[in-house]
This record gives sequence, structure tokens and C-alpha cells, in this order.
Amino acid sequence: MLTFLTRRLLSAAGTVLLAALLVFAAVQLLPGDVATQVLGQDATPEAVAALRDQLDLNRPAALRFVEWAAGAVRGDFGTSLVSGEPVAGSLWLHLRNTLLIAAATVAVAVTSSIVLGVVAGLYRDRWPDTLISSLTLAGMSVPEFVVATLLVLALSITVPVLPAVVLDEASAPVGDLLPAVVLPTVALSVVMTAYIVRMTRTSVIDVMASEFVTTARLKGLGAWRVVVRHALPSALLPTLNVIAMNVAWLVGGVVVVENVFNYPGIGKLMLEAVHSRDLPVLQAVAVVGAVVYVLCNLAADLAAMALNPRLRTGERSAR
Amino acid sequence: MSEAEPNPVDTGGPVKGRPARRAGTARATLRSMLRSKPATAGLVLVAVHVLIALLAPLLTPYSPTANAPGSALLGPSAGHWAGTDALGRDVLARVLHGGRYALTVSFAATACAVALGTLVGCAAALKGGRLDGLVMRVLDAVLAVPPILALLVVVTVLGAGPAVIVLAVTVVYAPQVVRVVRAAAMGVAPLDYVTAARARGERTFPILVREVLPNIADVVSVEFAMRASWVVLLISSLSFLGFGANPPTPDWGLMIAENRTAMTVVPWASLAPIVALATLVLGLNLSADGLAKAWGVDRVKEAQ
Amino acid sequence: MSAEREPKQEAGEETAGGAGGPSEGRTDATAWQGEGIYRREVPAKVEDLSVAYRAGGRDITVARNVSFEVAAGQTLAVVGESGSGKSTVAGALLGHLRHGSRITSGSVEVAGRDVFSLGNRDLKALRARDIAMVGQNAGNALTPSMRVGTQLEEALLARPLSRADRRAEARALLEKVGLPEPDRIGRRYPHQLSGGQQQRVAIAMALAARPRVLVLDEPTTALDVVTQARILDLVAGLSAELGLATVLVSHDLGVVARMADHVVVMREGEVVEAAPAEELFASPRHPYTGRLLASVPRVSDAGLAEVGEDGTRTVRDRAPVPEDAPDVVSLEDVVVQYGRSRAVDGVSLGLRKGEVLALVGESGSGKSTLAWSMAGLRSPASGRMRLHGEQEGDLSAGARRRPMAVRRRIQLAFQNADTSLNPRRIAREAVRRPLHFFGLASRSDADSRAREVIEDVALDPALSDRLPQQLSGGQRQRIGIARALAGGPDVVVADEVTTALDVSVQASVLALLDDLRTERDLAFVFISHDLAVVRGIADRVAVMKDGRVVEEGPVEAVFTGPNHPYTRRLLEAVLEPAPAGAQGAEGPGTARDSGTPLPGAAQTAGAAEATGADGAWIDLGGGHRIRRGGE
Amino acid sequence: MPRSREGGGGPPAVPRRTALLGGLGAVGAAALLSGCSPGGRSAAPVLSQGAAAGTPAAGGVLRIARPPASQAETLDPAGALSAYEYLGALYNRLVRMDADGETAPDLAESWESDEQGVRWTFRLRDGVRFHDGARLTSADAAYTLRRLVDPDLASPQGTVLSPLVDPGKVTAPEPGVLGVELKEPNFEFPALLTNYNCYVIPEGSGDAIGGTGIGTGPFRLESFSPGGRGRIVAYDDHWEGPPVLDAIEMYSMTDIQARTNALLAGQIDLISQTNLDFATARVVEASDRATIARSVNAQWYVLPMLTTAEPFTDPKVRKAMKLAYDPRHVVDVALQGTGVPGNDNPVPPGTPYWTDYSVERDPERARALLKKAGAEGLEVDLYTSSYDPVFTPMALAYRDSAAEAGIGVTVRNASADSYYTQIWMNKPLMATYWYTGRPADQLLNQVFRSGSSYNETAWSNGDFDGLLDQARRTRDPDRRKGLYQDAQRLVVDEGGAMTPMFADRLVGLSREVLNYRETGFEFDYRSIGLRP
Repeated sequence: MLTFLTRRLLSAAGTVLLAALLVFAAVQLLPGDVATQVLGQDATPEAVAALRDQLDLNRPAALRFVEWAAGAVRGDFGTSLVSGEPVAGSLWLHLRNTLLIAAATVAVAVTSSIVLGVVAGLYRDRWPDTLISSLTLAGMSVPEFVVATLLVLALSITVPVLPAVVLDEASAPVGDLLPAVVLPTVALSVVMTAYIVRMTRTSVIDVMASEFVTTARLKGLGAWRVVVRHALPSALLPTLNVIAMNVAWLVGGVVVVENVFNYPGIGKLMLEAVHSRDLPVLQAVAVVGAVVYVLCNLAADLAAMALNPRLRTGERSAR
Repeated sequence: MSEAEPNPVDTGGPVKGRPARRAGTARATLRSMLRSKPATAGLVLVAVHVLIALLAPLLTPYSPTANAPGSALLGPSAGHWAGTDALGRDVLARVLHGGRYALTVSFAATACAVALGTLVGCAAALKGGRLDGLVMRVLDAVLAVPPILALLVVVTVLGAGPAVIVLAVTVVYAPQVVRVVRAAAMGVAPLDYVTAARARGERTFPILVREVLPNIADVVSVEFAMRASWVVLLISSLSFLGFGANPPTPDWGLMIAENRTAMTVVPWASLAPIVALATLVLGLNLSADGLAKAWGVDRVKEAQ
Repeated sequence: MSAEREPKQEAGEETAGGAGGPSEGRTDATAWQGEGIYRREVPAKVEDLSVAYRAGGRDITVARNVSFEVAAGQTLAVVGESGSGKSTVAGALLGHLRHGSRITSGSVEVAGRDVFSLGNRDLKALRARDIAMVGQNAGNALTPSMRVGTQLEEALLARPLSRADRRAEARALLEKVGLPEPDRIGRRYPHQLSGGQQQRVAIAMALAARPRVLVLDEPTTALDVVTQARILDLVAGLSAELGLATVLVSHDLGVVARMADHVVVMREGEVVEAAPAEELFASPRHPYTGRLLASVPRVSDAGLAEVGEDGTRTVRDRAPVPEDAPDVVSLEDVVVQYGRSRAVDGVSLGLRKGEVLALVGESGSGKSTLAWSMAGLRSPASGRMRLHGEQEGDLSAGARRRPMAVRRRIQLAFQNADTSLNPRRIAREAVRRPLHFFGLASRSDADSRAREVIEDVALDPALSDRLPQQLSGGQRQRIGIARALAGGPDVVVADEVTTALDVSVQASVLALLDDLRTERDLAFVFISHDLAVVRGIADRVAVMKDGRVVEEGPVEAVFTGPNHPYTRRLLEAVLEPAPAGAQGAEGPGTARDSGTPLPGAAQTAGAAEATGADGAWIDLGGGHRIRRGGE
Repeated sequence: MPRSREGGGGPPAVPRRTALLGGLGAVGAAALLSGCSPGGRSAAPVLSQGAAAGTPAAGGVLRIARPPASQAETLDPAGALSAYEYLGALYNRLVRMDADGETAPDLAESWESDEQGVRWTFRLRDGVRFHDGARLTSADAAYTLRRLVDPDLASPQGTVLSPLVDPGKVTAPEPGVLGVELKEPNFEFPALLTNYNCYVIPEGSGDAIGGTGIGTGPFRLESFSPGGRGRIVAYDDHWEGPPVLDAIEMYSMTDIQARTNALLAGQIDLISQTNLDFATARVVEASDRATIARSVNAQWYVLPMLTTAEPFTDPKVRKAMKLAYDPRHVVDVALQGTGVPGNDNPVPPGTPYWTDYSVERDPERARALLKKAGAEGLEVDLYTSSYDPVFTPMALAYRDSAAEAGIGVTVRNASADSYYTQIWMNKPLMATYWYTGRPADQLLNQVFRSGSSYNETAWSNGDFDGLLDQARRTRDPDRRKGLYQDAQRLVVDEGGAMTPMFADRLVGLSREVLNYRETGFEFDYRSIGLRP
């Protein structure tokens, strides 16, 4: 178990490092020199040279990457080209804010979608399934920016119960941000729920048709017991990965929704960095995204181990 | 040994019962899809969108790009069924033409992503060993980079244009296709007919083309339909963020972005493209479901 | 139609008469074990049952007008090949139908209640108390996420027991099914148990409710022969002890013979014959039953059995391999590794032209790995593996590195007819490709050549335009063999080629292989775990265990002994399709010819002295040798 | 002034700065609102002309949504990255511009020059105190001016002032008097000090001013975070008397839509630096929480042709581009009539030096010119962005119009955030705009003079430069005006900038806001207030 964890963590770290390298390399490949980009029209040769010097661009890329990575490990992501401040500070704040939405979304979407998915799976082809499946299809067919726009129109402008946009900046206390979390959470949950419900439904249908559930039924057990004790653990297994991928997506994919709500999260930070070619920020965001992705997958694996003793105990006997 | 479903004894009669899944018989697939109402609806939706895109100029007397300052922001009327936008352009005309951009770019992007992903995924599955390890490692890292970030970087750097969008979407989705296709190909690779080919000493490429590809064609097709629906959404999101089509191209995402503030004044200027977009995505989703069902592909599991 | 009528009436009579038949006495005696008040009640009764499901807009009948009943303490076997509807009937006894299926006529009565008219609650109660089922594969039937002890205790919920009592009872049950250390086993998860242990747990679970009816659906099919024998003993003992009415569903006539008092034979959803076991095995009345029985290979046959239309059985003479037949393949000390473990650990064997060498062993013994290695799919880590003949070839190279001429001379045929053909290509294509690939036919005449090859395996060439799923299992297997023949090989490695086939089909495929061998002087490496099949087709046998050959010799010698203890265990576990009674002195479940007493360890040692031993081996002469050391 | 770009490391600064506002036309609007007569364009602006006026409640807090200049913005008025909305509230200038475009006293009560227009004397208002309590003296004003021309600071206005001001010759002879001796005569000098970069800061505060915001204005700084929120509160000791409001809160929102939604949802009271597009304006106007204030001719829109880039190096092509299109059509399409045609002259109609000169549209002549230039069937890319909602409609309208002269225009959308770094002055043809509200002299010098850093067309014309020099030396106002008008004609005939229109700016604000008055490109912070 411990060795397993160590191995997984090491491989996760490798993945993050490789991802960081990819981003770093991609950034190097961007047409145009960073210095020229930043200077724009004022890019006289001397100015470019000076800035290159200042940005440390004159040393080999490999060396810079190693140094950067060494800093990143210690939480030092360098300095923003735009604000001149350390990247880490605003990165953590934006990440914290996004995690706020992400946590709320995960809580809402995962619970509701599992419940809905199980119901749909159990009532396969009957009206609850038809209803839930139609709703999820609708949820999958409407882009989140449409959902977000409609929500603002309905709940902020027509009936102003919730803020349309976030007025606070990234460093606002969590308490101040809470009311602003509601609408983004709803918008994201709609989309996310749709996918997880479908997954859960299929998985429940599969498992309910499995031999061991049939056996449990034929043992004369109650329906609740069959579903909760026998079917659910196995049914949730394949769902875990979908959830993990959705959560990972949340952290990188909230761009559109954060944009609509002016929410000071990592998506907004990313968009700003892309626009202003703020490479250190961009790179830091990419790494944070990769870390979240890797952690989500790790969490999914651990959850899978909790649900599946086969993974937990390792293969022992068997013939 | 227990009977799964009736199987013929050694009499030579065709197998009954089992859903026929025969090679090359698109007709059988179609028939099986048409038996399901949702799948039929999906196919019809997609077909209607394709038809509209093809016939758009015949369906409306208005140009989708002509500005008519005199008739801006009109509500629906006999002249303009869905009203006009802020520049006086006929909303219906723009929506009808909008499918052209959405369909072409999405189709091209999906095709590239799926083709590339299929190639790499099959190769990794068949070759196995170190190549597979390497591919999966790199893939994992690529998947770890937030896709939207990759997309935005590509688009900001190369500028927004159909070709760039296609490239960007390929970059983002190909790795996911690789995973799915690889898993499917891994399911086929150990099967005896592939083993037979390997025992003959056939090279990897003929094995891939002759033995593996035909048998994961279903997975790939379902993948295609499913990805297409995501790609349509993604491209509209990009347009919405201002990274998509150049004005005055009629594009649904762009239209929604342009007109969403005015939703209370001219609701149809944004609702019409929303409806168009949603129905196309819905159609693709339903078709993917139908295809998956007809071929017995577990769509959700494949999606992992 | 007539085939169906007849047995139905027969069964009906039995029901109507309420008595009669050899089992009557026992029925009455054990009926007392029911509730307090005696009721003249049959524990399980199926009457005129028809089940159908809808597919492609029409009804497909899976079971038609099936009737039978089981008395307490009795075992009724439902026998049939795949597609006979036997499993459907088994499920119906518990009120369980596959999704989409429904009853179109008749009824199922268990413990006096009409199963399909029960409400949810009553049905649950019935399953919890009166009837239980053990499925084919306990590995799938046990919930993977729960400890087996917990699952067992769950099955006790219907009984008014305290928690502690339930635990104790669960422990007792595990003990009862012969599991050692029940406490430890109870804490394990299903995957931590072996297949046999899993099946024992499943049986314990079924017994937990103290049911009156026990349904066994192919309970031992997934198990090794040795384990199978033990499980069957267990079930037989428990049924007798508890006075259960047992319904056994099986395709294996050996198992049925061992277990059943009464047999119902089904084919394509219909009952073709129902009779007391002894009667049925002794003199089957329906021709189908006769053919079925005759098709089962027996270890006592000295050659392949051929079955006539009417079920007559003649044993074909084995064509002897000429003394001077040259070796086509020789293996010397071959080691094949998977990672660090040795799947094949130093095997030396020879194969002569026109000879069938059987590799026998349980799963995991390394026999398939060895075969695949010969076919060039996995290179040995060490040892020599050579092909002889007009062209010498090194077989330790992978297929791709072998010269074309060597490659085509050794070919592989597969076990599973479902996966051995590319489902997207017509059957002929599977044969055409090697013809073309090996340069044996030009593009233009490859097609006609392929037809010829297909005809050679006794298939109508018209079938060659079909896709695999439009062919039956046997047909597919023939195409698979045709594919192996297409290259014009000297050696065919046949990996469990008949294992997945129904007995009647198996017989015809075996006959085909035998014909091919004689006609073409082909050598076969025939891999099988079924000793009866081996006895019929092989010239020589090599028994493998844990990657090594433990015994090797001419088929007669190996089947008469003396043997390696492991071989002996395999032989003892073989079940023959003759009812327990008829097997007389041999005792139930054994197939030994009483004329060949089993040599004990002492005999083995003695034989060794007689002929002289060379290190690890005891040579019994005539090419028969046994590895030293027991299991 | 908008358009600064500047320096050293910062990205675009400008953009938003430049910001906003575009106008929307009244004319088309009418049709819309009144339910539209078929094909007709009636007039009658439907959008209200100005904000409600009246007696506001004493006190109150106004919430403003603003686009941040950058994540690195500061409160330094002289810099390129200043947080513009704060400046007018925190600081005062020596001279400001009144509603008629004339110079008016601010911190300087009066000024005069010698005969040559070289020696200038400004008399400062007495009793003015900075927020930190220090008295305003001419030393502060002198410091401010010297700092502006300090090349190290690289103030956008530095490029305008440094040819004139020698830091050594800025003197403070007595606390209430500032003396400036120019390097060359310039009778327009006071007008050049109306720029927002010229706000007066305390002597020696240059390094800290970006964070402290200490000035003499009606509000003082309470908090400020770059690219984030901030709050300013009434400065009771302001020399003109305290402002109506107690405080103003500033919120940064990059997305135009977000700002609008916040206004509609009642989360903020005023959208600053945002010209609403016509459709949005109608939504805002229709809402019961918010409305629109119009600021007439608040900005002028330009399609600058980079005269150093093909194909616009050829004057014939430039001329053809201008002859090809109909400014009226552009106004109609892009502004729905809420503006006036610009006829390629950047000086706002009705301002003192404006001349009514235009060249008649003539697509045929344009065709002929192109043929002569060997550029028949000209295809050009025209870049726009969502930076301002009018850019794209303007580009599309130009595209329509130019098609008649056989010119193919491809409109390309570029990212708003990097628009002023990647596109402006980089691409041969793009859409942009400037605020009006700057003196004609500054405008012409800054945007059209050879070598000026804001010369977005890179046009270089000796005659034009000479006219400007001569005008500055000319004391007689009428003659001076004549020279400036000649210069305008040169711009129209030969320059690289197409100026299709002047637009009203549509400002979204809460119905609660009273006395929103905008002059040039800033509003009156003192008198703005909330409904009682």
C-alpha cells in the first residue's frame, strides 16, 4: 500500500514535470521572441537586448528550465512580466478562489449526479430514466456560457437575488466571495452533472445486470440492500475516473464561466496571462493545472481502492 | 457454456438473436439505429443541419453579412422571422448560414483529431512495449496540461482562423482519442485472429489495417460522433471568447456573444443561434448514442 | 414437434400421477422435512413452461412447453448443449428471467407457490427461504466489494438470528462446505479465494437459508477437473444430508451421470427426453439423446469414437505412426519466461511426422505458452527448438524473423472459435490471406484455392462468403483449421481447439483432425485439458505441471499406468457419462478401467528399478517416462 | 491621450485607457425604439441626451466599474499605466479644458506669455492644500512639469512637452508663481497642460505617488490595488469645497459584458471608460435600474493606414481608400446615426479650429487611382477587436462601402487585450479611436506630426510639420486658426488616416445617479451625486 502510494506519487511527479517541460518547450516555440512581444513597437534592438538580459533569455533554454523547475518545486514560480510581482502570490489566491467554486461544484454535481444516475439506471427505460436522460442530454447540448448568461439574466437582472458579477478581487476574504460562488457553481454543475449522470446510469445498468447482483437478488435480499451494498461500490468504480477528469477540467476549464461572472479565479488569471503574454504566469497556471489533474487521478485511484478490495489487497491467490 | 443466447448448433444456419454487426453493412447499422426513436431523432437533426448548411442561400433572401442600418434590432416579423441584430442583419439568415462554419470547422477538426488519435492509439497498442510506454507517458503529460490553456495559447499565437482552430482542437482532443482507441485496440490485439496474423509474421501496418482497424471502426465512429458534439461546443466557446470566426462570418458562438446583452430587447438574436447550436449538439449526441447502441460500444466506458 | 410432445407427456404423467417412478419412496420420506404439517407437495414443479424474448420485432422462444418436477432428496439434471434453454429454466425456478424475457405459457411452482404470480415481497421471501441457486462462476457471482463472511451472513438475514448467531452460523456453514480456517476465509474478499474455494462459498451461501430446493447451474464448468470432482462430492453429500430437491443444469454428461437421479434432456428450448438417470444412460430412447451420449469421448476408448445418425458408436482404429517416422520438431530444454517467472521450465520433447502429441495439464501448467512459443509468438529464453525436414529451421526465432518457408510449415489453430476469425471479414478471407501471404497463390487464384482448402475441412464452400458470426461455432472452428492448413504446414499446433464446442460438434472436429493427419501426414501438437479427448486422438501424451513435463509416453502406456501422481490425480477426476449405479465397482465419479489398477508410489519406484533411472526421470520403456518426485 | 504605449516593460497600457466610448447614433435608434417603420429611418433620438440633473442627496457612495489599465496600473498621473478613473478625483491640473474646448483655470488662476510666446507665467491659486496637509506651491507645479519631460519617466505627454520645455528653465520665483521659458515659441502651450498626465503632484513625491495618490483633488485615496478594487473618500479641505459624495468605490472588470451585467443587476452605479454598443445601450435604457448618458462627439474613430507598409506607401492607394467609402454609411451602420461623419478630418466639428473641408466620395475615381497605382482589385486585411464595440461594425461598414470601388476587405478579429500591442501601429490597416477633448494643436502634433510616438500612420510630411510650427509661433488667433485649418486639409488630402466619424459616447449609469457631467474625457467628480 505504502509502496504503491510512493510509486504513484513518483509517477505523478514525473507527469507534472513532463507537462511543465512541454509547456516550457511550447512557449519557447512561440513565434517571436518574448522580449519583442513585450516591447511591441518600442522594440529597438537595444531595448530588446536589455529586456532579454533582464528576462534571462540569453542563457540556454535547458538551463533555464532546470532553474525554473527547481524554483517551482519550492513554490517560487518567478516574477510576472506584467505586474513585476512574484507569480506565486496571485497564483495561490486565484487558485484558492477557483477551488472554492470547484469544491462547491464537485459537492453539488457529484452528489446530485450520482443520485440521478442511480435512479435513472434503476428505473431504466421508465419515466424517471426518460426524464433524467432527457435533462442530461439537454445539459450536454447547451454550452456553459449560455447557461451562465441565462442564469445571470434570470437570477441577477430580472430577479436580483444573486450578484451578476464578482466585484471582489482575488485577495478578498473567502466569506465575501461566497455569494458570488452560487451562480458559477450552478452553471458548471449543470454541464458536469450531465456527464456524470450518464456515466453512472450506464454503469449502474451494467452492474445491475451482473451475476453477483443477480445472485444477491436471488438470495432474497431487499432492493435497497442489493443496490447500496452490492451494486453501488462496483457501479461507482468507472464513475470515479469521469469525476476525476471533470474535476481536473474544472480547474482549467472554468475560463468561460469565470469570464462571464468576472470571477477572480485561475481561469481569469489564465486568460489575462494569455492575452498579455505573461509567460511565467502562464507556465505556473499550466503546472498548477497539471498538478490538479494528477492529484485528481490519484484521488480517483485511491477511491477506487476503497471501493474495490481487489486493488486494495493486491492479487493474492486465485487458482 | 451456459447459453448466453440461443446459438445454432453445427447446422450452418445463420445466428439468430444476436444483434447483427457485420462489416461494411452501413445499412444494417442504419436500420438498427432507426429502430430507436432517439437515434432517429439525432440523425434527423444532424441531417437537417447539414441540409440547411448546404441550402442556406436558397432558404433565405437575405445575405447573412449585409448591414442594414435602417432595420437594426427589429423583433420577429413577417419580413424577418427571427428579427434583426444590431447591424440590421437578418438573424435567421445568419443562423442558417452559421451552420456552415460550425459544421465544416467542427468536422475537419474532429476528423483530424480522430485520425491522428486512431493512428497513434493503434500503433501504441499493437507495438506495445517501450513505444507504448513512451506514448502513454507523454500523453499523460499532455492531458495534464489544461486543454483550454493549450487551445488559447495556440490561438493567440497563431491567430484565429479556421485552420488554426482545426489545429488547436486536434492538439487538444487527439490525446483523448488516443486513449480511447488504444484501449479498444488493446482489446482486439490479443484476439486470436490478430495472433494468427502475427504468427504468420505479418508486419504491424498490414495487421493494423486488415485486422485491427475494421474491428475498432465502431469505437472510432462513436468516438467521432461524440467528439464532434464536444468540438462544436468547444468551437462555439472559443468564438464566444473572441477567438473564433472573424466577423462578419455568421457563426453561432459569435452571434451569441454579440447579442447576449440585448437578450431582453431582441431575444431571438441570441436565442436563435443558441437553439441552432443546441439542436446540432443534441443531434450529434443522440446519434453517437444510437451508434453506440447499434454497435454495442459502451460509450461512457470508452470515454474514460 | 413430436420430439417435444412425447417427453412432455411423459413428464406430465408423472406429475398427474403424483407418484410412480423409482423416486417415489424417497419423495415421501423427505417431505417431512418441510414445515410442521405434512402436505403432499412437490418442492419444485415446472409445468408447460414457455419463455420468449423479443428481438428484432419478433418473439424468440427460448424454452417451449417444459415440464418436470423434483422431489425432496432427489437430484434432477437438465442437460443440453448450448442454446437448449436449460439455463433459462434454471433461472425461472427462482422467478428470474433475463431482461426482456417473459413467460408465454405454463407455471413454475416452488414449495407450493406459483413463483411468477408472487408479489415482490413474497418472491423475496421465497428466495430467502425456500430456494437457492449456485451459478457457474462463483468468481462473478460473489460481490467483489464485500467480504465473503459478510455476504454469507446476509443470506442468513431471513432467519431470526441474532448478529452473533449469524456470525457463528456463517462460520459453521463455511466449515460445512469444507473450507479450512473458516474465520480467515470469512474475512477474505472473493478475489482472494481460488475458484474452488469461491464455489464452496457460493454453495455455503445457497445453503444458508436452509432451502428446500437447490438449483445448480453448471456449478463446476469453470473449474479444473480435480476441483470439479471435489465440489461434486460436496454437493452430493450435502444434498443427501439435507434432503434437498436439487436441480442440476449441465452440458457435461459426465457430471450428470455422477449426480442425477433423474435427467431431462433439452434441445433448442424443448425437452426431448426425460427419464431416470440409469435408464437414460443405459438405453436412451430419443435418437438425439443417443447421439449426445455417444458423442462424449471416454477415456476407455482406444481411439476416436464415431457416432452414427442413430447414436451408434464405433471406435475408430488409431493409425499407427510408422516406426521410422522422422522428427519434424525437436525441443531441448526449452525455457520460456514471463517477466521473472518461468512459464515453461526446461521442456524437452520430440514430435514425429504424422504424429499427434498431446500436451495435457491444468490451466497454468505452461502448455499453451509452450505451444505459442513453437508458433513463434514468444521466443524462448533458452534451449533449442528446431524444425526438421527438407529445410531445417530454428524455431527459437520469433515468427517475423523466421524464413517464410519455416514460418508456413508450423501453424497455429485456436481454442476460441468466437475470437479466432476477424468478425469484419468473410470466412474465405481468413484462408485467402495466408495463401497469398506465403506466396502459395496469386491474387487471382487465391480465391479458388481458398475454396478448395475450405472444402478440405468438410465445409460447404458456399459458406465461405459468410461473416464469422453467420457461422456456427463448429463451422468457425473448421475455418480456423483451414486457415492453419492454408500454408501447407508440416506441424499444426492446436490449442484447445475443441474445448469450447458442444460434444456433438467436438466429435466431428476431432474426426476431421484425425482424417487430416492420416491424409497429409501432418503432425499435431494437441493441447487439451480433457483426458478423454486426448485418449481418442493422441499418439503420445506429455503431462505438464508448473512448466515442466512430469510424464511422457505413448497414449496407451500413460492411460494404463503406472503414472506420475499428478497424472493419476487427473485421471481419477475424469467423469464418464455413465450413471453412478452402472459404474458399479468403480465407484462414482471414476472412470478407471478396473483392469488397470492404479500404480501407487511404490509401484512407480519399482518400475524405475526395473528399467534403470536416469537422474530426474524414471524410464518405463517404450518412450514412457515419469519425472521423479511427487507433487 | 489615450493611446499611450510607452515604455519599458509594460504591455499595452493603453488600451483601455483609451478607451472607450463610442457613440451610437440617435437616428437609427429612433426607428428601433419606436417600433420601426419599414425601411424607414426616422430621426428623433430615443436615447436620452444626458444624465439626470438635480439636487443630489448629501453624501452617499458611488460604485464605478472600470476596466483595469493593467495588472500593473498605478496612480501616477504622468505614467503610461495610470488608473485613469482615479486621477480626476485625486488631482488637479494647472489648466483644464472647459466644455467648449477652451482652456480654463484650475490650480492656476491666470497665465500670460511674452510677445513671442516663449516666456510663460502662471499664477497659482492661494490656500490650496494637498491631502497630506501640505500647501500647494509653485515648487510642486515646477516639479510636476520637470518630471513630465524627464526621459527616464517616459511619460506619454513627455513626447509632446519635451520639445518645448527645458527642465532647467522651469522656475518657481515665488510660492504663487510658476515661470516657464520654452525652447521655442508656442502660443498653445497652456492647452498642452490640460492633458491628464499633467496633474500636479507634491514636490519630490514621484517615486511614491503611484501608491499614495496624494493630490489636491476633491477625493483622497483610502485604498487601491492595481487591477483590483479601490476606494476614495471625500476630501473636505478641497479648495472648491467638498464633493457631494462621501466616497467612490472602484471595481475592475475586464469584460465589457460583466460591467454591463453588474450595472443591470444594480451592483454598480456607473460604467466608466465604456462606450456601450447601441443594442446594449437600449437594454440598459430599458432597464428600470439603469439608463444612458450621452456625451456628444466624445471620440473619433480612425482607420489608420500605415504609410510605411504596403500597399499604403503609395499616396494614390491611400487616396483611393478614402475616396472609396461613404462616411455617412459608416455612421449609419456602426453608430446607428449617433454621431457625425468625420470626412477624414480628426478635429471635432464645432471646436474652435475645425474646418469644414471634405472630399466628395468617388468610387470610380478610387478605381482609376488604384489602376494607376497598379493595385487593381486591391485586397486588404482590416483588423478589429472587441476592445470597443464599434470597431467591428465600423470595419464591416467600410467593407461594404469599399466594395463598390473594387476593394476587397477582409475583416480580421484580434484579441482585445493585446490589440494595442500587437495590432496598432503594426498592421497596415486596423480600426481604432481617440478621445476628443484635446486641443487641436496637441492632436495634430501628437498624432500626425513626423516622428511623434503617437503617429499611428507613420505619416511624414514636411509641409504639414511646417504649418504646425508656424501656427505655434503665431500670436494672432485668427491667423493661427487659419494655419491649423490648412494643416487639417493636408491631413484630409494626403494623410494616412481615414476618419469616418465622430461618435457620441453612451455611458451606462444607474438611474440613481445625478449630475453626471462629462467634459472631454473625464467627468465632474465634485458635483456628481445620488438621488435623495
